[in-house]
Amino acid sequence: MAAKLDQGPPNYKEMLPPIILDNYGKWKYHEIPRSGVLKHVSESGAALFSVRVATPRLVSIDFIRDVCALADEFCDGFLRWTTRNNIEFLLSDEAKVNPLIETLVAKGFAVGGTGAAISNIIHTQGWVHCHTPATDASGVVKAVMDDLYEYFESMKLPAKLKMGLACCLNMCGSTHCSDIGIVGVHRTPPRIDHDKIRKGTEIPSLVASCPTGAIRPDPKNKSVVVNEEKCMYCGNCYTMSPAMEIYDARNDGIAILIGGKVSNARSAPSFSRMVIPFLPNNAPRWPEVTEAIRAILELWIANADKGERLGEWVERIGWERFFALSGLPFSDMLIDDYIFARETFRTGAAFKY
Amino acid sequence: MAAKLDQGPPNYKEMLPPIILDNYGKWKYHEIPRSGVLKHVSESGAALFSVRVATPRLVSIDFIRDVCALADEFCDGFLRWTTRNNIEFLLSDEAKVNPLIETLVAKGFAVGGTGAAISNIIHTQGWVHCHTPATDASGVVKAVMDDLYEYFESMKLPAKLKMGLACCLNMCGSTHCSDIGIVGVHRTPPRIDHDKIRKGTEIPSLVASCPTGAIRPDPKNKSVVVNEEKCMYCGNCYTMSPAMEIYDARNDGIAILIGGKVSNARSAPSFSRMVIPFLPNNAPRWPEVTEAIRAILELWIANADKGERLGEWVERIGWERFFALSGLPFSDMLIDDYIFARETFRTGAAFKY
Amino acid sequence: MTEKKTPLLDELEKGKWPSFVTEIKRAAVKSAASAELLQVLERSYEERRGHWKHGGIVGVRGYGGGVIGRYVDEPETYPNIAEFHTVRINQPSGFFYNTKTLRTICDLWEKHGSGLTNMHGSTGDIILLGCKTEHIQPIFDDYSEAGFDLGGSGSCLRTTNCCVGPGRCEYACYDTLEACYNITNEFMDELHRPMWPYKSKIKFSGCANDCTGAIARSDISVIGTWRDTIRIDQDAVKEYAANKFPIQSQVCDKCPTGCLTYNNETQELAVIAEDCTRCHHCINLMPKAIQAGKEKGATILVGGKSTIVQSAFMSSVVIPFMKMDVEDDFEEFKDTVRRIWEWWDENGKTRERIGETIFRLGMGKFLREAEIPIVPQQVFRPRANPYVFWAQEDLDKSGTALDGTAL
Amino acid sequence: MTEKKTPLLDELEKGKWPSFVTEIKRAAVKSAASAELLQVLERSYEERRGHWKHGGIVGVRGYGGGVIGRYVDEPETYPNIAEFHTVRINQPSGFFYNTKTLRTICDLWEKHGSGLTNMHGSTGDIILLGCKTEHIQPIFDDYSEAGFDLGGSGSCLRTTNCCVGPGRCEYACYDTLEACYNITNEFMDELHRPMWPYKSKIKFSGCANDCTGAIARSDISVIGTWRDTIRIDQDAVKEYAANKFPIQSQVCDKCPTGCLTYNNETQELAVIAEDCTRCHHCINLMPKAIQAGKEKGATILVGGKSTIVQSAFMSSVVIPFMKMDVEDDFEEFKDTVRRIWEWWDENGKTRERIGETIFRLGMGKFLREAEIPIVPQQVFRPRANPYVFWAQEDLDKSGTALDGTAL
Ligand code: SRM
Ligand code: SRM
Ligand code: SRM
Ligand code: SRM
Ligand code: SF4
Ligand code: SF4
Ligand code: SF4
Ligand code: SF4
Ligand code: SF4
Ligand code: SF4
Ligand code: SF4
Ligand code: SF4
Repeated sequence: MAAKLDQGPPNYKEMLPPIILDNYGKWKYHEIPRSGVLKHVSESGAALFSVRVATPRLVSIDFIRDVCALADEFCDGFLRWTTRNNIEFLLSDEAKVNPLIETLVAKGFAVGGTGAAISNIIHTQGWVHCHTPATDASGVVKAVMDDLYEYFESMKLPAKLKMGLACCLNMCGSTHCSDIGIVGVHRTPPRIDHDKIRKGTEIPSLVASCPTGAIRPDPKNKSVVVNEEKCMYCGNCYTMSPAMEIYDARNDGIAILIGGKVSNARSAPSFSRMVIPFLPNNAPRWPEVTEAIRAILELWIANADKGERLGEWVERIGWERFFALSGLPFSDMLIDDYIFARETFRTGAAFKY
Repeated sequence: MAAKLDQGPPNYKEMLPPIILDNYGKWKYHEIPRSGVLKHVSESGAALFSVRVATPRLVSIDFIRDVCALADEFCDGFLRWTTRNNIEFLLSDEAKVNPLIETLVAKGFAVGGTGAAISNIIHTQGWVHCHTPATDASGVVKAVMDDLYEYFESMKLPAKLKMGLACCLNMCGSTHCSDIGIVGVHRTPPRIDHDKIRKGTEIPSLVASCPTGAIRPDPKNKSVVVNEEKCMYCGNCYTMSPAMEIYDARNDGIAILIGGKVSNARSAPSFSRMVIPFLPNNAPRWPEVTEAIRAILELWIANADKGERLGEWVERIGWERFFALSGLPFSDMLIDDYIFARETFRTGAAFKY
Repeated sequence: MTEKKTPLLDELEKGKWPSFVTEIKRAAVKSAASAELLQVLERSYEERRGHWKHGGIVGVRGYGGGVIGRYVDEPETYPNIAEFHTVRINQPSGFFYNTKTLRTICDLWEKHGSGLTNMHGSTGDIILLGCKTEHIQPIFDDYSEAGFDLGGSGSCLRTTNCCVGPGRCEYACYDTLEACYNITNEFMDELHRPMWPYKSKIKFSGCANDCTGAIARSDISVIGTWRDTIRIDQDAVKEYAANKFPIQSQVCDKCPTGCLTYNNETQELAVIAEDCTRCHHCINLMPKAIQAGKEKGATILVGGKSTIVQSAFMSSVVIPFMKMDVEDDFEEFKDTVRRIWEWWDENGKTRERIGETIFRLGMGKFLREAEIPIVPQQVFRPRANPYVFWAQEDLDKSGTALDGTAL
Repeated sequence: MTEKKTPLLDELEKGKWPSFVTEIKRAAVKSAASAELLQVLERSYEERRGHWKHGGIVGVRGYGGGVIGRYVDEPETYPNIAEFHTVRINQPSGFFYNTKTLRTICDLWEKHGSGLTNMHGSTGDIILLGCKTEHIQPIFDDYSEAGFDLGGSGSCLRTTNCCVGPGRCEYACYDTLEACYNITNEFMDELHRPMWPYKSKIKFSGCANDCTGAIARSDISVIGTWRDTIRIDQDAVKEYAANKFPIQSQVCDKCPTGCLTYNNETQELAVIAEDCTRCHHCINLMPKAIQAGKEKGATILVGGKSTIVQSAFMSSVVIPFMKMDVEDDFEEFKDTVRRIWEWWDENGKTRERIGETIFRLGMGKFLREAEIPIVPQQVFRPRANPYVFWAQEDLDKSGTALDGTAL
């Protein structure tokens, strides 16, 4: 049978459990009775319990079927995913909450991620499926979350900690406004395959793709040249053309950005800022990355006020102070030199040491 | 006799009164016993009194001679100018302070400008001497300061108020970081005199001078063309070449920017921001300008905390609130569209009405 | 296929966090493609590089997107993943599912592909990870029959996304689930047939907490808000006080405008209405005592995107307050978005996101031409430079001096 | 010359503020040029436009600048101001004068020019406003003999400027007057003979109050500061308290870092040294009780300028703390500034101020190449984009994969 065009996504209403249909838009308040559990109470007095469970995001159909079995058993067959790739089991019967959690724990599921915790890391394809990665995605996430597991299953942080990982500068993982962003970076210029260019690359688009104007057409050669002085290795040319291969195992790795947020609570949304320009791709467990992140996290835990997001804390004490406290080396690589750089320069004579 | 080259400015040491030579670098604290008078006390206990007097900056040699006569009489011949074009009579004898002030007042001098006051307005040449002005300088200053005179001779403002005036976008008057900046603006594109261009203009420099790239060479015509869509009437091309006449009496006028500061006290130095894009050049007394400034000033006085500079107040309440309170119309002209515009866009969902 | 060793990947089965390696292994039991994926991934771990090539154009009849073509770089060694495309299935609003639907998804995917998924992709889709070119159309046909449709890829409206909203959250200021569903259906053509300079994303968050990350991740960010004043239930405040909740230090001291004051004696909260920026902080901390005002709607922000080309942009306010009413079928929103896209479509360069187009041509020009009222809420602060493009039509264009002589 | 009417200008003799019109009239009594200036200015007031033409190159032997050429646009009507150039005379440090010197200035100006001056120009010079071309050299000769020199104009070091500093201010953290004098003398060639891409200005402020506006108005801004901790005189604090000075609300509550705390009981102030940014606020409010630390010097900031071409820039920190010692003849400063100018001279485009060159080529490159140590104090915050120009020399340039095969 031919597909129906433009029928759109399934109607969410069919996916809602009765308690939600009954109390839709009538939720009054919520509580977090324990880590991983949200209790939402309706004006009607009805209470919905959501039990949050981590997933590796990259899951097999058997995983989904396992989860369905649990949802059938405890949730009348209703569940949802969160915007951060966790599963939330939706229970209208409080009595089933603890049994569900016990079952989950017994089966090795990770319950948590609510309140002042680290939730799942938003991430991307990496070596599993993408053509431009400078690092893997799922592997780094696994290594980092194994290390920080205690902060997923408890709620003892100063505030929520939102992490993102992107395996290249396209930043599909939305690391640009995360409390901690992990970004795969290339560090050497693209290698031009002139034959490939001649075969199928639209040269004007390729030239236009370069943020710094490093690519010039080379009409004589029917190809392009790269001004290596101007290249900052973003890989955007490779996205435009397979003739601009940029991976380089000895030099690819990871940069760490911190202090972004998107909520409007208290302070305006803000970008993450680079604090570690490069860490090596030490697969399979990226020890340098997990250590660096833990160190930043522990500094924040030790110093922040209650309720203060990582970036809010750093902005309060000043970035120069953050570098002093963290002992992280500061270098010209961390000083912006792109088009909005000016606004990052310290146009004032007041600062800390 | 031929001039000595490179002898440099006269040595300031020859200009210092004995009390300063004796207490150089040993000042301990100061007081402002009354408006217009500073009392600086040295570690040695010696006290220096400075009496601050307004000048129109554009002064005749007879004015300077009058001032010299007073300095001889009351100050043993020593005085200075401030960085804001006021004169400071330097007295080591407290007993002479009041007599000096009485004499000054009798002769019509304006004493004041200290502490939480409006001091002189930093300003420029205007129609008196420059070739690019969009308004006069001294005349506008005179009109504004006449109107705000009470705030020069008293110290009743929430904080210091620093004003600057520039008669064109070159901004010689440093209006870009003033509490209130008054800037002459042209509003129509330059009129190209092709003959003049052919006669003596270096076309590449002229092309390069345009901030928005509105000027293109026109080799056929041995001249240039202006893309009027791109021109924002800055007059920089006229500075480069007299062939690009831009004055236009029916359309030239004044823009008001507010909220800048340069001191590092409390908050970082900041740029002034445009709040009134245009007011007419109603010479000789610019009533629209004086009224607009007074209205802003009075709003600040009525609403600011003690010690709060104009810009600090606006930043605290929010610019959207300032527009609501002031009733000033907000329009697209006030929204930045130049190269650092992005940082002015409200990237957040929290604001006032 | 003989069982190959994956010693590096095996390391990633250790530890408490759920393991994607385990998942690939589970899929590998049933799928030769997944088994090869495991091999090629182990090689990536050894060599520290990816092994995937650019996608050629693959897709389904009648659509211009929805599938990401992908090929392994050594098809001879890995014939089962020589083609290994992903299919983007448009998820239901709020990622709500019943197990029946989920099982259907699994069964169809078991039939056609690797058995591996991303729940969900970073934009929001159900990602079916890895299939052959020849399966794409059948996959679409089968999923379509089961009530699903493809998501976006290419220079089109991308799959929209929303927070859980009124489905489970007391903070929702408009019906994010319905808005997302309704509006997605309205723009089916824009979603399925790339026609613009570049991609465009919409994300719907029910309140200023922005649980979809809309402001950072979508060209059009719809963030719930209210126009009037927060409502305070003083009895509930007293309860918080009774429970020793630190109202002063945690709530009032952190209110960014200082407009919320707590009277320790009466145990009451007071707000200076016109100073509140609706940042949502106090509501977050005291959801039982403080709630949004009654006049609800959304702030519309435009321009968010990540790094490429002009570096990351956040969305910025274009319409401070818009009603988002199911009753009106979200007409105002749809009209506005059409004008916005139209302007971008006319003015944007290839691969230029709307935020970049606005930055290049000027926010003022954009607002004027898209017929959006200009208000101070659109900026943090006015321009610092005096480089104003004066509207020439407002000026005296007589070209004469004051005495009437020609200039 | 017959007395002409100036009804518009006369309006500007009313009011309490001193009148420049009165001053021009006073000069007009003795100078035909000033009388004509009055006429042409009255006309400008009628016509609302200026009447001055671009200056051709006018100057003195041996120098490339110091004079601004100016011509009236109707030389036939105004023959006495057909040429009406201004001469910039380098003022003494801190604008200090004795009356003898001032009278000399006046007498020479009476002899050669319009009798009108600006005390002072916005950069700092004594501006002799209006003279003929033929008088320029004699003016210079005479002023030179009297101990004066010309200031700067054109693409050179402009006349430097400083605040009153240790001459009268308790806040001065280094000797601004001597620094300005000494350093100006060091750079005579740079000041008098334009040789750079564009102008460059230095302003010296003795403390963070920046009473010369250096940060906004000079390419190189030297702002006094200290490296250690503010010093608090608790007895003096108690006196402020006794006088009911609102220490808590005016001083502590407005300390930007909250590092200054007041103990109402002991009436003592305490500071958390490492949190103080040396903003100077508390010292300003309680000069009798709080003073700077002992280890004094200056912060060097670079890049300030006004609007043209890339819009206004403020200076930004390049060296957080530098000793500014008379004993060392300000050697470190001079060396640094030489390196900075050299870099700009090599890299700057025509009419590009150093701030713009740094912005165009990158702060990192500038600091590296000018051999300035890189420290976090130079930025408010690190970069948000990941567009790093990695130093290629630090990398593995073998061009091989991990197994040694060529890439
Ligand atoms: C389930 C989910 C929405 C969904 O549709 O899936 C959700 C649900 C809730 N969010 Fe959220 N947020 C969810 C993603 C987000 C995101 C987006 C993201 O994670 O990428 C943000 C913005 C992140 C940022 O600012 O960088 C987000 C910022 C917040 C905040 C603001 C926190 C702050 O102070 O800055 C609150 C308020 C709070 O925590 O009190 C909030 C509050 C809540 C509440 C309490 C709302 C409610 O009353 O139901 C929910 C439980 C929070 C909890 O876990 O403690 N939610 N929340 C998302 C869960 C993701 C996960 O699995 O961890
Ligand atoms: C005389 C002068 C320096 C000179 O070398 O000529 C000077 C002298 C003093 N300044 Fe200043 N400032 C002078 C121009 C400035 C400028 C530059 C300007 O006006 O363009 C600024 C920066 C302006 C800005 O921030 O936009 C300036 C920002 C300050 C501040 C910081 C105010 C603030 O809170 O932001 C102080 C501290 C204070 O007032 O307590 C200060 C303090 C002082 C003190 C109290 C310093 C002292 O202990 O002697 C002096 C008397 C101030 C008064 O008049 O109340 N001075 N002061 C300048 C007088 C100009 C005039 O005639 O009005
Ligand atoms: C699958 C997914 C990552 C994931 O693992 O979840 C993804 C994968 C790719 N993204 Fe993305 N992007 C994905 C969400 C995002 C997001 C996040 C979001 O939508 O919230 C962003 C940042 C937000 C934004 O739109 O800016 C994002 C920003 C990019 C960019 C940079 C766009 C920019 O303007 O800066 C590119 C580059 C491009 O379009 O050429 C890109 C390109 C790509 C391509 C198509 C690579 C390419 O050029 O061919 C990747 C295909 C990978 C593969 O083979 O599967 N992807 N991409 C996400 C889509 C899944 C889904 O449909 O649900
Ligand atoms: C006389 C003076 C104004 C005044 O009335 O005080 C002045 C007058 C002129 N300035 Fe200025 N500038 C004067 C201080 C400034 C300042 C203030 C300062 O130095 O603190 C600035 C802003 C700071 C800066 O340097 O950016 C300033 C920024 C400009 C600019 C824009 C430079 C820029 O990079 O943005 C120009 C345009 C140019 O250089 O072509 C300019 C150009 C001019 C010219 C030479 C116009 C021209 O292009 O021919 C003016 C000559 C007027 C005349 O006929 O007398 N003038 N000019 C000031 C010099 C007096 C002195 O030597 O003491
Ligand atoms: S971040 Fe880069 S490498 Fe990773 S999935 Fe997106 S486009 Fe691919
Ligand atoms: S990697 Fe980026 S900067 Fe380098 S040439 Fe390619 S597009 Fe340009
Ligand atoms: S601001 Fe413009 S018009 Fe005024 S003196 Fe400076 S250059 Fe001339
Ligand atoms: S006035 Fe300014 S914007 Fe217009 S053409 Fe001249 S230089 Fe360019
Ligand atoms: S954005 Fe607001 S309404 Fe939506 S889930 Fe988050 S807190 Fe609830
Ligand atoms: S919403 Fe934000 S601004 Fe408004 S009262 Fe609450 S905390 Fe304050
Ligand atoms: S800058 Fe500082 S040292 Fe110089 S006069 Fe101003 S307050 Fe005094
Ligand atoms: S100098 Fe500024 S930061 Fe330091 S204690 Fe005083 S007010 Fe606070």
